[in-house]
Amino acid sequence: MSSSPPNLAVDFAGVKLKNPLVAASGTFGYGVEYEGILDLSRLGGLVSKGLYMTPRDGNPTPRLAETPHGLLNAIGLQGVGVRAFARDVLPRLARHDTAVFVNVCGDSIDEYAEVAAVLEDAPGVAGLEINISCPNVKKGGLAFGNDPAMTHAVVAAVRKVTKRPLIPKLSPNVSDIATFARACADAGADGLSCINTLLGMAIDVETRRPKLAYGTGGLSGPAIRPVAVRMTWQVARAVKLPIFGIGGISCAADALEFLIAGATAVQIGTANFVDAGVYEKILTGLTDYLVRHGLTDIRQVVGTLEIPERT
Amino acid sequence: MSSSPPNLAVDFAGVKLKNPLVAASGTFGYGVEYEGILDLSRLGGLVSKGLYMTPRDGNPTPRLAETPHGLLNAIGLQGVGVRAFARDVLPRLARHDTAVFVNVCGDSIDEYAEVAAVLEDAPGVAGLEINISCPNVKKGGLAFGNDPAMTHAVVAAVRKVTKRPLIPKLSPNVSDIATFARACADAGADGLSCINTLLGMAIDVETRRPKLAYGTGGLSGPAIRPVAVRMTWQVARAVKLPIFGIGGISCAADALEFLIAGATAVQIGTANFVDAGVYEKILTGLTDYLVRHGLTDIRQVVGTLEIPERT
Amino acid sequence: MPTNRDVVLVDKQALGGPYFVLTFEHAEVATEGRAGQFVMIKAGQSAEPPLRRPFSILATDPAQGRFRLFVKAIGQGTRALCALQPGEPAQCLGPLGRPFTAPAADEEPLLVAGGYGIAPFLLMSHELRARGVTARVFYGGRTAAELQLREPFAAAGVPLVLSTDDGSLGFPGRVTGALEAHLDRGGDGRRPRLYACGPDPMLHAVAALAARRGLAAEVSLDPWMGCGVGTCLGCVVKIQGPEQERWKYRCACTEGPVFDATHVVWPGDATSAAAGAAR
Amino acid sequence: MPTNRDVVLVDKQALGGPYFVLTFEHAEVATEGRAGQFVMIKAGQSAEPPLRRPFSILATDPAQGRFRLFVKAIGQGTRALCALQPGEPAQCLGPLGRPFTAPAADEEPLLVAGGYGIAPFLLMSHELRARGVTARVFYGGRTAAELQLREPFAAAGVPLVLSTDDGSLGFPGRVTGALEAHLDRGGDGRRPRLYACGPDPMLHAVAALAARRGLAAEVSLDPWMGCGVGTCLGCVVKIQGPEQERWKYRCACTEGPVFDATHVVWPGDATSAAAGAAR
Ligand SMILES: Cc1cc2nc3c(=O)[nH]c(=O)nc-3n(C[C@H](O)[C@H](O)[C@H](O)COP(=O)(O)OP(=O)(O)OC[C@H]3O[C@@H](n4cnc5c(N)ncnc54)[C@H](O)[C@@H]3O)c2cc1C
Ligand SMILES: Cc1cc2nc3c(=O)[nH]c(=O)nc-3n(C[C@H](O)[C@H](O)[C@H](O)COP(=O)(O)OP(=O)(O)OC[C@H]3O[C@@H](n4cnc5c(N)ncnc54)[C@H](O)[C@@H]3O)c2cc1C
Ligand SMILES: Cc1cc2nc3c(=O)[nH]c(=O)nc-3n(C[C@H](O)[C@H](O)[C@H](O)COP(=O)(O)O)c2cc1C
Ligand SMILES: Cc1cc2nc3c(=O)[nH]c(=O)nc-3n(C[C@H](O)[C@H](O)[C@H](O)COP(=O)(O)O)c2cc1C
Ligand code: FES
Ligand code: FES
Repeated sequence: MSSSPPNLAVDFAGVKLKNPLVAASGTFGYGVEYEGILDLSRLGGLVSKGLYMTPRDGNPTPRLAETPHGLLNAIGLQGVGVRAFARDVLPRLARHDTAVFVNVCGDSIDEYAEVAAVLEDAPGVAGLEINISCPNVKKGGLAFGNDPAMTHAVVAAVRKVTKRPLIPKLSPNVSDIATFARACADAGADGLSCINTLLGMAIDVETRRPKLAYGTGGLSGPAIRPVAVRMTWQVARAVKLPIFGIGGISCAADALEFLIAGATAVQIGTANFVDAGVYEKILTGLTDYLVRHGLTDIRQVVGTLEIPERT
Repeated sequence: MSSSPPNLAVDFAGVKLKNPLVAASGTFGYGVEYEGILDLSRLGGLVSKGLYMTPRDGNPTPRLAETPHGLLNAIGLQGVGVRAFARDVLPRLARHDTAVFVNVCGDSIDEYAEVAAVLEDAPGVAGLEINISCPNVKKGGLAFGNDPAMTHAVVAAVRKVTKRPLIPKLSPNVSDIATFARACADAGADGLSCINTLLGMAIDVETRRPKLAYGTGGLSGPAIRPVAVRMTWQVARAVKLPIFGIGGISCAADALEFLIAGATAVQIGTANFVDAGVYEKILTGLTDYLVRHGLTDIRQVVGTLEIPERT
Repeated sequence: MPTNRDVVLVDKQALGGPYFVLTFEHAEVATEGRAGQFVMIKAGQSAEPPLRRPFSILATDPAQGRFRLFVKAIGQGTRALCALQPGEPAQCLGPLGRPFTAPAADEEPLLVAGGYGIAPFLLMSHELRARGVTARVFYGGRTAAELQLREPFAAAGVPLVLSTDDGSLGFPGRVTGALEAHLDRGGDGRRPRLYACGPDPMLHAVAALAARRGLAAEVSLDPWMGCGVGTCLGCVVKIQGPEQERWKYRCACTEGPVFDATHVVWPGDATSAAAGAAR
Repeated sequence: MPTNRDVVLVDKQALGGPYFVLTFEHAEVATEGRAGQFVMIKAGQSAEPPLRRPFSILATDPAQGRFRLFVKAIGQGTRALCALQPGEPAQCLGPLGRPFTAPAADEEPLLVAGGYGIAPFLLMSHELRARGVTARVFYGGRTAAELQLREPFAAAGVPLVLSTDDGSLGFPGRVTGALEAHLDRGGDGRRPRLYACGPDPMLHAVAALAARRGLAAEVSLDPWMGCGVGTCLGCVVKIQGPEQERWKYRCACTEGPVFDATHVVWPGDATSAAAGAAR
């Protein structure tokens, strides 16, 4: 038995991640907001918030509401636009040793491809996460992610303009997520992000108005973890692509559920808002787990779920 | 202003409920288990656990697992069968002044119709809830509820053999629940139950085995409430039928969310396991709410959500 | 009749390590609770964990309307309960389940406990004492630190045989070893009747021992419980009565937790008659 | 630099009703925190509510590495915080946000607070005192019971003008009424500069008053905050600077919570220049 610490590095669609912990889109800003609060080089990677061609205001407030162990959001993809991001943010992120993924949005198939094309020449981009699953914009978003043909069309269009690793982000608001995973694989995806938020609603009963300005929003946080783990497991059985498991992760055991279900790495979303120390805690926890189980490499746990067949 | 207490009675698909609180299927046994623990006559109604033609063992254990503010179950519809229920249980329930709904299951369209036919002559049945959405049985269940044509076929088949109020129970594991609501309405449903459990999974990371025997199960409890409220609101806008709002209700404010979203009444599931006093607490809370808001009738809150259109 | 109440913690004793004795006010449990029955309870303020937890009734005080639990804090639910301060509320439903069956006059009651499985046997000793019968209690654990509920037995003058796997206290070895030693010595001469409560493997061992020696035995099972009243169907165990062709899932909460040891189909066990039939 | 720490409650003072003063250990907040800045904090044990809550820094003690909060317990998060016992942990990130701007030498700083909006002005009084400037503090509430943070101002000799809507203490009426009375008397002769913290309608009234009288004013806004560091975008407010054609959503957590009163586009307000342009 060697006493060197176990390996946490993984390869995700050709991108080297020094550990399997990646900050999820929309919950980590453009990354630079956390400079000084935590050491970005400790992260396996980060995903930028969603970017369109042009800047956007997003939705009116209130945009957030708490639910039991969950968070509803309807930010509406407020953002600076992909050009400002490439010009102002990417160079700052380049100072940190972490993989930068960009979350690509569009109101049309053309816009997705345009955003991807802008990023094709930008230095310091590890891969593109294609957001076909945002429930908080009027057109686009969810519509693309809830129809397998549209999903295929968006992914194929982006595939044409980029050589970068292409990672569609799946919507959980569907009957059979495996169908969507296969549509993405067929269209040339290199990996999958699983999952985005569940469409939800909360009502202030005193005013009889929704707690979010437009009524519905995306549900995230520990509440959705059982759904996200189930979908990760279904997707892992449906396609051979590497998967980012996402949904309600806030400790090492949570992350391990997704890895065991078949994810190669995980993304951490809502927990970023609660505790900037979450990465260090999970890294310690993963290492402890591997040592305790006599394992030397995090990849030894990926997809190891033992599940009896129904009789 | 009169000082008489506000009215809590509602009419659900022709069934008079003395208040809008109904015990949900599978969480209240056959009702008789709670005799002596609470006064069944205080309930607006109750729904029996799911019944097939024959007795069933259900799934192996473990069948339950806790998740953050949620409960996963994979009971697998253990039960005595509809004939034993009609013979042994219905007469006992007749002693209580509450509306008894029966949750009808089937492995085939024919079995659904057969179970309904057995109940057609049984006294003391207020209505039939058609369970097309159980995620915990190998065939049937979810399959019927996740395909609009199958949904239509099951409901139409049961419609042929019963004059009783017919209330299909919708699955939340679909892209567009409104489509299913309309399919039920077209097939002759008198009301809808919204929602059954979300398909989920939890993993014991120490053993790398699922926490439920077969891996997946149905997620219930406060965690799913935002999804259930959203779906209730979508269904209420899609069809004119009365709706049972279901999902994570454990206090008066929770129940009010569903009523305001458009439900005529609500069902209480997981909360039955935690607190047999939940009905009294909610009844008091509803009365207080109406008085505080100067309302005289619970029906005045149904479907009153004020929601701004997106600009 | 099981009664659902918001109760109040009136006293808390830390026994060392994760072990606590908690006293609550609940008139029905205090007057109607029998050895082997349990309550479903959760700490009042916490919405988490989502469900209540089952605990055997340790002792009752009908005069004061109080009962006691012996709780080992091991997870979220037990820790929340043991973190309660006197005066703070909990939600409690009880008494629940089927109690142990009383021994006949010519039987020697031998109470066999592992870990927190000792809880029902304090109440049982008192019940037997009230009928003029003295029980002998076998109380085993891995190590002395796990045998925290010794004092009240001593105080009541109940014969207590201790055992530890590591030999740090009492008989060195399994509690069934201590029991067999007693049986081998011929017991007190009456026909032995076994009552067991503790972890599954221990109960299984007691059942096997009883079958081998042809002794009557009751075991209190410890499955995970969601509701305590027969509606969640989470607590089912495979039970096969003597006249049944095949096992059936029975609710441990309503048809147990106490079962005849020969009726239990032990997991992975093909040697007992019942298990053989069940496969 | 904002620093994330597991902190410990070292002292708790109940001031009456829902009001508490809590003292925590956190070196960076203690040494770097400025008036108007805030921390994001949650009681350590509770997983619920899901997010932290923002609180203005009430006072700092750089020598001991401690800071204080003045907390009104109104909901789940604040109640959990005020239920902490000394020695218990919390999670805290701070100091955060843009502080108030110091007044010029020829300006009279007038600090206008409603309810728990008083919190930043104790620290501010101390900061000004350290620079030889005495601030005048206007502290209003609906009733005397809402004005619980009087004693530390008195102890520090800071002039404190109280007001209550119901006239139960101090000036009868709105805090802006007390402020106007002072302004109408000519203040202390220097050019008045307003600083305000409290509920939105009060801030709006102060902004309107400042606009009417042509006074400089800063307001500390109180939107709901999810993260405190500019990433959740839950706290955005409509801000329109003098040279901007149109409002923009700005994060109150990083670009505020203190804003120039004339830059804030008040909800439903068409009278301010900014709001007019924004529609
Ligand atoms: C009839 C009865 C009487 C009991 N009497 C006592 C007593 O007197 N004193 C006492 O200390 N304890 C007693 N227990 C055990 C006690 O109920 C448990 O220790 C308690 O439920 C643990 O809860 P927790 O939240 O602290 O731990 P948890 O976090 O729930 O975990 C504790 C253990 O339970 C297991 N577990 C959790 N969820 C499940 C599930 N869904 N299915 C199967 N296993 C699961 C875990 O694997 C773990 O080993 C009794 C149990 C029963 C059934
Ligand atoms: C910069 C800043 C400084 C502050 N300083 C102090 C201080 O020094 N002392 C102090 O006592 N308080 C202070 N507050 C207010 C404090 O943060 C709140 O009172 C606290 O967050 C309430 O949390 P809670 O869980 O107790 O209440 P909650 O249960 O969260 O509810 C309290 C109120 O918040 C509203 N609310 C809840 N969720 C949302 C949402 N998603 N969007 C909009 N509104 C929502 C509710 O409607 C309710 O009115 C400050 C706030 C800010 C922004
Ligand atoms: C406030 C907020 C904003 C988000 N914005 C985006 C986004 O811009 N693009 C995207 O693909 N996902 C977005 N998400 C979804 C998260 O990346 C993640 O998929 C989801 O929150 C589930 O993970 P969690 O439970 O760990 O938060 C957002 C989530 C939250 C809470
Ligand atoms: C243990 C358990 C068993 C259930 N069994 C059934 C069933 O037999 N038939 C059915 O239609 N729904 C069944 N359900 C679903 C509930 O009726 C309800 O739709 C769901 O739990 C959501 O409500 P809740 O969050 O209030 O529990 C079951 C739920 C639980 C937790
Ligand atoms: S514990 Fe719920 S049925 Fe036994
Ligand atoms: S509080 Fe999250 S962006 Fe301001």
